[in-house]
Amino acid sequence: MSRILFFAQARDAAGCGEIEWRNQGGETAGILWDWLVCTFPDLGSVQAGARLARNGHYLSDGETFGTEDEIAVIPPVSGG
Amino acid sequence: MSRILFFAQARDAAGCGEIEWRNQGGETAGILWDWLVCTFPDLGSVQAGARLARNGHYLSDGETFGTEDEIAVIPPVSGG
Amino acid sequence: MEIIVTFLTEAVPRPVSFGVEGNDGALAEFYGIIRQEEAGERIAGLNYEIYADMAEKEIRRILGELRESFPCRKVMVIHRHGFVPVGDAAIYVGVLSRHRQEGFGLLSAFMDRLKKDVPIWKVGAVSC
Amino acid sequence: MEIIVTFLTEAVPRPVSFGVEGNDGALAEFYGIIRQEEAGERIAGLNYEIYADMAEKEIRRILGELRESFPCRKVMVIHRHGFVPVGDAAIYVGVLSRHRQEGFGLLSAFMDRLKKDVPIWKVGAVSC
Repeated sequence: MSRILFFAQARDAAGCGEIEWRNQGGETAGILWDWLVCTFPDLGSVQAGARLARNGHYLSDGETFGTEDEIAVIPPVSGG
Repeated sequence: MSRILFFAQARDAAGCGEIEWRNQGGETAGILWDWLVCTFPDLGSVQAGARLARNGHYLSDGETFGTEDEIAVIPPVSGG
Repeated sequence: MEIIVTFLTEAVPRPVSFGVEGNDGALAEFYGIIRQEEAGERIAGLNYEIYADMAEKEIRRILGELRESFPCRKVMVIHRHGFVPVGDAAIYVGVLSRHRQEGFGLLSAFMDRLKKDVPIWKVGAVSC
Repeated sequence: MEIIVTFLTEAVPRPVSFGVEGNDGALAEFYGIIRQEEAGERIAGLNYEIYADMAEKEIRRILGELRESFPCRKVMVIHRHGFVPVGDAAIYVGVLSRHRQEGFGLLSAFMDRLKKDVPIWKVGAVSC
């Protein structure tokens, strides 16, 4: 089981800051996004500008998820 | 009568920080340097790297001195 | 390169204590301050949100890359979160280096990278 | 652009008081610090000499030119003279601006110009 964290606009769209994801492992970013938008339709508008992170690092191209990951949905950042 | 100020290596070479120059007005930088090096031979070694200032501004090409100027001999600066 | 990263909800210190050592010749510092207008509206301040674990990792990763071009001895990054009132700093970055050029270079490049990659967000202005 | 120039013989203040106003979004600061070695020798400090009247004019002239490229609201320049011990700042420059880019730009360009044109001199290291 992985955790998915939502920040900023993603938190607003999901309506919560964190959920559990009972995944099998090996899922791609595309599969996660399909599941997220299906579960929280408002995340559809966030997807285009957002990045995914896995265990505190941005997801690389082709990287897949494990079963105990901390995953985060990262809308465009605006710190400083 | 003008005043001539010496700073840093120029002060060491002249052996003092300030002298009077009983000039007529209209002198060029070349004429002043000739007089300075004649009066303080050790300034000869400072001349190549030094600039002259007149009343708080670097002397422009062709600018000449008046009779009541504050003139300064400015060796290469090293502030900061 | 020593790196210290701090996230806090109270005011960013001024001055930041910065242990100067014998070969440090330059301290370059930056405070990013909340302006009184956001998108043309007068505001009282901004709220910031930080994904702290990842933000610290990203900051260290970015600084690790930049040190190749800009070798510095010590960097301190402080970012405030929660409500930050107008006139207060949301971020502080301080850099100690041997010469000023690498300090200025690191500071400027780091701020550009922070604003692209570090998971910190303005999550809405607070009206006056 | 407001410009404040100060020459002093005591320690450069830290922090420098800097009245932040509503449109100021960036405070960029630089302290130039005396390192423990000069020309390979351990030193206790450096002596600085300033031609104060002209130095202030030059600083204002240089900043007046740079403001065309880097419009900032306020600049403070403090230079110490006489004996400055290792670890202390010989110079401070602080810049308040709307955005960080013009502040960093002014600060960096000003230091380059100062070291070429402003009549201030290191007049000898003081040995340990």
